[in-house]
Amino acid sequence: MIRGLTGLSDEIVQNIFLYIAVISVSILVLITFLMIYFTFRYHRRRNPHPEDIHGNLWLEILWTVIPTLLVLSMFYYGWTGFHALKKVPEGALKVKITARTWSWLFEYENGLKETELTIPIEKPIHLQLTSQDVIHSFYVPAFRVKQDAVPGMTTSLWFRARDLGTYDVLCAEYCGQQHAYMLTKVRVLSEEEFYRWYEEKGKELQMKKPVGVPLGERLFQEKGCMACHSVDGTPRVGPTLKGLFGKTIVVMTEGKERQLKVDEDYLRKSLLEPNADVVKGFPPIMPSQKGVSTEEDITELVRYMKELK
Amino acid sequence: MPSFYEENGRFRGFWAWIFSTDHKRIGLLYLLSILSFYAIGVLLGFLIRLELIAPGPTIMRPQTYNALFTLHGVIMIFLFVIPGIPAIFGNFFLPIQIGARDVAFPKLNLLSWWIYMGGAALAILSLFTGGGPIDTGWTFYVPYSLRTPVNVPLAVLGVFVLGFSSILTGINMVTTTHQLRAPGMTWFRLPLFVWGIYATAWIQILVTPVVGITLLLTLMERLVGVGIFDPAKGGDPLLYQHLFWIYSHPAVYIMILPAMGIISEILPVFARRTIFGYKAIAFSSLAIAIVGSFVWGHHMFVSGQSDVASVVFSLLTFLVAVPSGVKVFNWVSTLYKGSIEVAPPLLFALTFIFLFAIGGLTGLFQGALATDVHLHDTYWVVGHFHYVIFGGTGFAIFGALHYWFPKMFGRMYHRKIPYIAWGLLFVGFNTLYFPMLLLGWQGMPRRYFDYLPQFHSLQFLSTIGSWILIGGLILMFGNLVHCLFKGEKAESNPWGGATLEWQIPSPPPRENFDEIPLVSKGPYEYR
Amino acid sequence: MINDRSMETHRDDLGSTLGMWLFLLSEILLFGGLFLLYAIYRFNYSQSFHLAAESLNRPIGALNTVILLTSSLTMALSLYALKQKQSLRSLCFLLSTILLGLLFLFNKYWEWASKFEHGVYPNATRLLERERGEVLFYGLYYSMTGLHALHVLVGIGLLTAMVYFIRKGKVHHERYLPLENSGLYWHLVDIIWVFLFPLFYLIT
Amino acid sequence: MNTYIYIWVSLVMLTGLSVSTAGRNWGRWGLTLALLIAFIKSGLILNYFMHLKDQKKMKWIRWMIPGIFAILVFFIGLTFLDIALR
Repeated sequence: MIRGLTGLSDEIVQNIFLYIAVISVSILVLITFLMIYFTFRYHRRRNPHPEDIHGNLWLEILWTVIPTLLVLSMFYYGWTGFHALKKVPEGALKVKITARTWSWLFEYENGLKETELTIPIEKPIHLQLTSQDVIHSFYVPAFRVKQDAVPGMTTSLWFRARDLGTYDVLCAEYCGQQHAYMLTKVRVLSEEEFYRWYEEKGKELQMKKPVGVPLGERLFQEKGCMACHSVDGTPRVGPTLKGLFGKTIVVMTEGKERQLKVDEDYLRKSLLEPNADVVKGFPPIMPSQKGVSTEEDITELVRYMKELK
Repeated sequence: MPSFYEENGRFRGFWAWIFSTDHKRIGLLYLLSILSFYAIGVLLGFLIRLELIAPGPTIMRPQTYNALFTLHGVIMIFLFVIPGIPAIFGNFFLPIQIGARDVAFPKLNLLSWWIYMGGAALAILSLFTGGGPIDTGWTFYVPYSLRTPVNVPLAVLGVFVLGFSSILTGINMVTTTHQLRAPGMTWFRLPLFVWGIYATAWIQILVTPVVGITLLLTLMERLVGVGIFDPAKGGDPLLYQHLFWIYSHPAVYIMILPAMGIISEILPVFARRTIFGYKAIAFSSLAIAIVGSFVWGHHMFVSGQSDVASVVFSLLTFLVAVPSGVKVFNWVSTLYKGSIEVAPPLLFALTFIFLFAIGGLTGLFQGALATDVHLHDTYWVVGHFHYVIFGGTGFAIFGALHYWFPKMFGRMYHRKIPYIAWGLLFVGFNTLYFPMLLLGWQGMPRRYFDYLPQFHSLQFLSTIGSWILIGGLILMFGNLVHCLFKGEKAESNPWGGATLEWQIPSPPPRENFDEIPLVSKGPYEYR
Repeated sequence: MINDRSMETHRDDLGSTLGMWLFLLSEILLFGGLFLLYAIYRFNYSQSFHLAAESLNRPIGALNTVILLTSSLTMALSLYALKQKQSLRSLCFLLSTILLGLLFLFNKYWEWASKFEHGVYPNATRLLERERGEVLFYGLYYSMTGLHALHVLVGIGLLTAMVYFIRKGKVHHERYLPLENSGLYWHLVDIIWVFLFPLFYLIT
Repeated sequence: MNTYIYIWVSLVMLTGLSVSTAGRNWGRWGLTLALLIAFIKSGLILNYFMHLKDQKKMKWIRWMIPGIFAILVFFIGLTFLDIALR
């Protein structure tokens, strides 16, 4: 019998994997052994006169029925495991995930927004995913869970962490140029540590004035701008924002080149209609902030960009 | 009797080939064009592997990499494996094996090749026009394919046109099998290769239009924005995936069923005994074709489709594994008490069974719901389908080339070299693809330009494998091409085959048969 | 069945008929994909579909149905006449089929144009402001009737070629298969409309 | 020849029936009836105009249309498993 079909997601997956692996490897070894053995035993040198055997009904039935039973058992275990992976326990900590090209945003119940996922150990975490633009997939190999984030739809998954530590989060559904870099972390803290962190952050949020980090910079992180735009002068997928304000740049407008001086209006327009005037040499792939960011956020972001000297 | 190479008909030289309605010439046209695209596909695969030899950018930029793996997929799937066996060997040998002088619609057959080339031309043209090479992956998933600035419309149109060619070939093969069998060639005297092509042809006819309309809608979405798949306009992107996989999963059977047919041809000839369980193999082809059309949802277990749908699709998926298993067991039993000569074709056929078994068995892990949650969209999947499609269909094509080479060209290749080439291919193949299974289990997602440092050693090993594999390919094809011109003259029946193609001269005459044969025994009766 | 190499002297009529039917099957599934989408979106947005369907011009739809049905009749009569060695009569019926097909397309054009005037066309701002279900309804409406109209156009092309072949004497009472196969295509296009009509015009 | 005309008359009458029964608020029965009429109409066209009824030498061709319909029902049905229960 299989153990652990109700335990942790990684144990469930691992156990079913092992079950299928044992059967599969046995079948593979059997087939390969017979194939090689027959080839030697009945080689033309040893067996010059073949024997015609047209078939054997009992054998056919046997090797239809046995594999059918085997695969049905695999189906059954896969199903029960899946059921456990899907059934969210009571009292789980809820976190909303918004995926966008190419970063993750985690939103806690108290309104806290983070770009890394911080969770308490042993507590079930219920994640609700959606996407702002194209399909992404939230994948934590360590917990062996994965779920697509689809625009216009909410999907969900849950898991529970057994050990403290930091684990990789990867995007598993191809989403464009920087797909391989759409990475973040899951930080697993002890329960007290987590709640201390959670409440501190919650207080900061209420004061509307985060300690240390200015609002514009926080928004810049939160909105995922840094996935494509650097603030230190290195060009990424998009142009760097360092010293951008006041500079004269060449943009493509409806397929034609033109020059313009970067002012507040241009920055604002680039956020709302990013593909209207694209800086020459960069692809027109920036997602629009229309309907995604509030008016205050945009004002704040523009103010932040103006100050990037 | 002059061979089909010598009789030209209305045109001369080059024109006598591209305007020929002779099924054998069309088969060779396909051979040349499909293998050329294969060479490009291999080159792209080589570059992808080279980029992944070390973490971080190695020889290209992310956008280039994304275009490369997309083109690798599009070329290998739509230009190589889907048309591969039906269009090359089906065209060349199906009519001969059933005792016919040509296919049912020779002109339509030629048209299919032209359409195939047209589709390929559009796909190639799409690289240099519009926003440049397509970067969506061969699956063209919406909404990414609606947002990306590259030239999706033309590439998608190219694939649509290729689908048209596939449908026409399918119609031709079904009609030929029904109408043109020689007297005495009953359904259960058909060689199993014909059964494989026949089952495939039905899939081609019935599901290709579904992907056709899906691609057309994607095209309309790009050009006029009808909004059927676009979530921004209320469309459901998952419906695209449903429609896409309604075709593209059965397409896997379009790739593998004819390959299974080839294996069923090769094994009895070199074991010098009849095939074990003829009817079981024939009917399992049909079972795979039918049940295989209703399992598409197993590509969507983590996509957000309903859990009930996932469970049903998982069950159906496991059921379709059984007929494939039945085939493998029958093949292995065919070796029992035979008189086996390990000639190159048989070596490739046995390798097919081994690699296909790994491919099939790794598929079970993906069919099981819980494990698929982890394995979906990782290197496990990449390893799995390369085992099935390259280890399966690819090695079947190599086997078929070595088996039918003397018949197609009237010359024999160098008999020792294929063994060395096989050694390189086998070692290279497993060094290339087995690490992918391990990488997948460790959580390496597919379609990644770059990877985390813990995946480095296996990625490195995999790249080394690609070099060995390519060495084997060069040696094998080098031998074949060299002997195409310099090989000794082949006898008409070098392997002692009992099917009809071996009863006529090599290469076959223009009309295949002087007189339509009267068939009085099964395809694998050597006494 | 022995296939004689010289296709001119011996034709495999049964084979061509089979081939044509196989082609029709794949045509059905081409539309099948669209019917699938229709079924699902109608299930999800049945209310909006009702509302949107009311704004379609039902009399024109019904008229077009009758036109296509009549063209199917003349098509069948044309083949019948050809088999009876009355090629002139066959030609007349064939030409009326073509004319009816053109009339159908004209009505379709008129219908589309008046919708376009009201700002109801794919990607129109005024359409996108409406409910999602209505956007999808019109998306499907334009895709399905558009693809159907394309088929009518191809059918008209085929039939025009047949007119030419009958006049040249290449298609006649003994060699009627090309006309029969074109007819099969034409009837199939008719059948598809028989389903499109209630699904778009009558679901109010 | 007369058969063709009779078939045509019934097709037009069925169209009339379909139009006149539409919009009577029969809920889902309205759609069922409309589809039923459409099936009858297509059956008439298939059997008489397209001579499926007279297909003597290859009787199995007749089964192709119901067959394709069954496949389509499977495709739609399995997709509904996802959509309706999501």
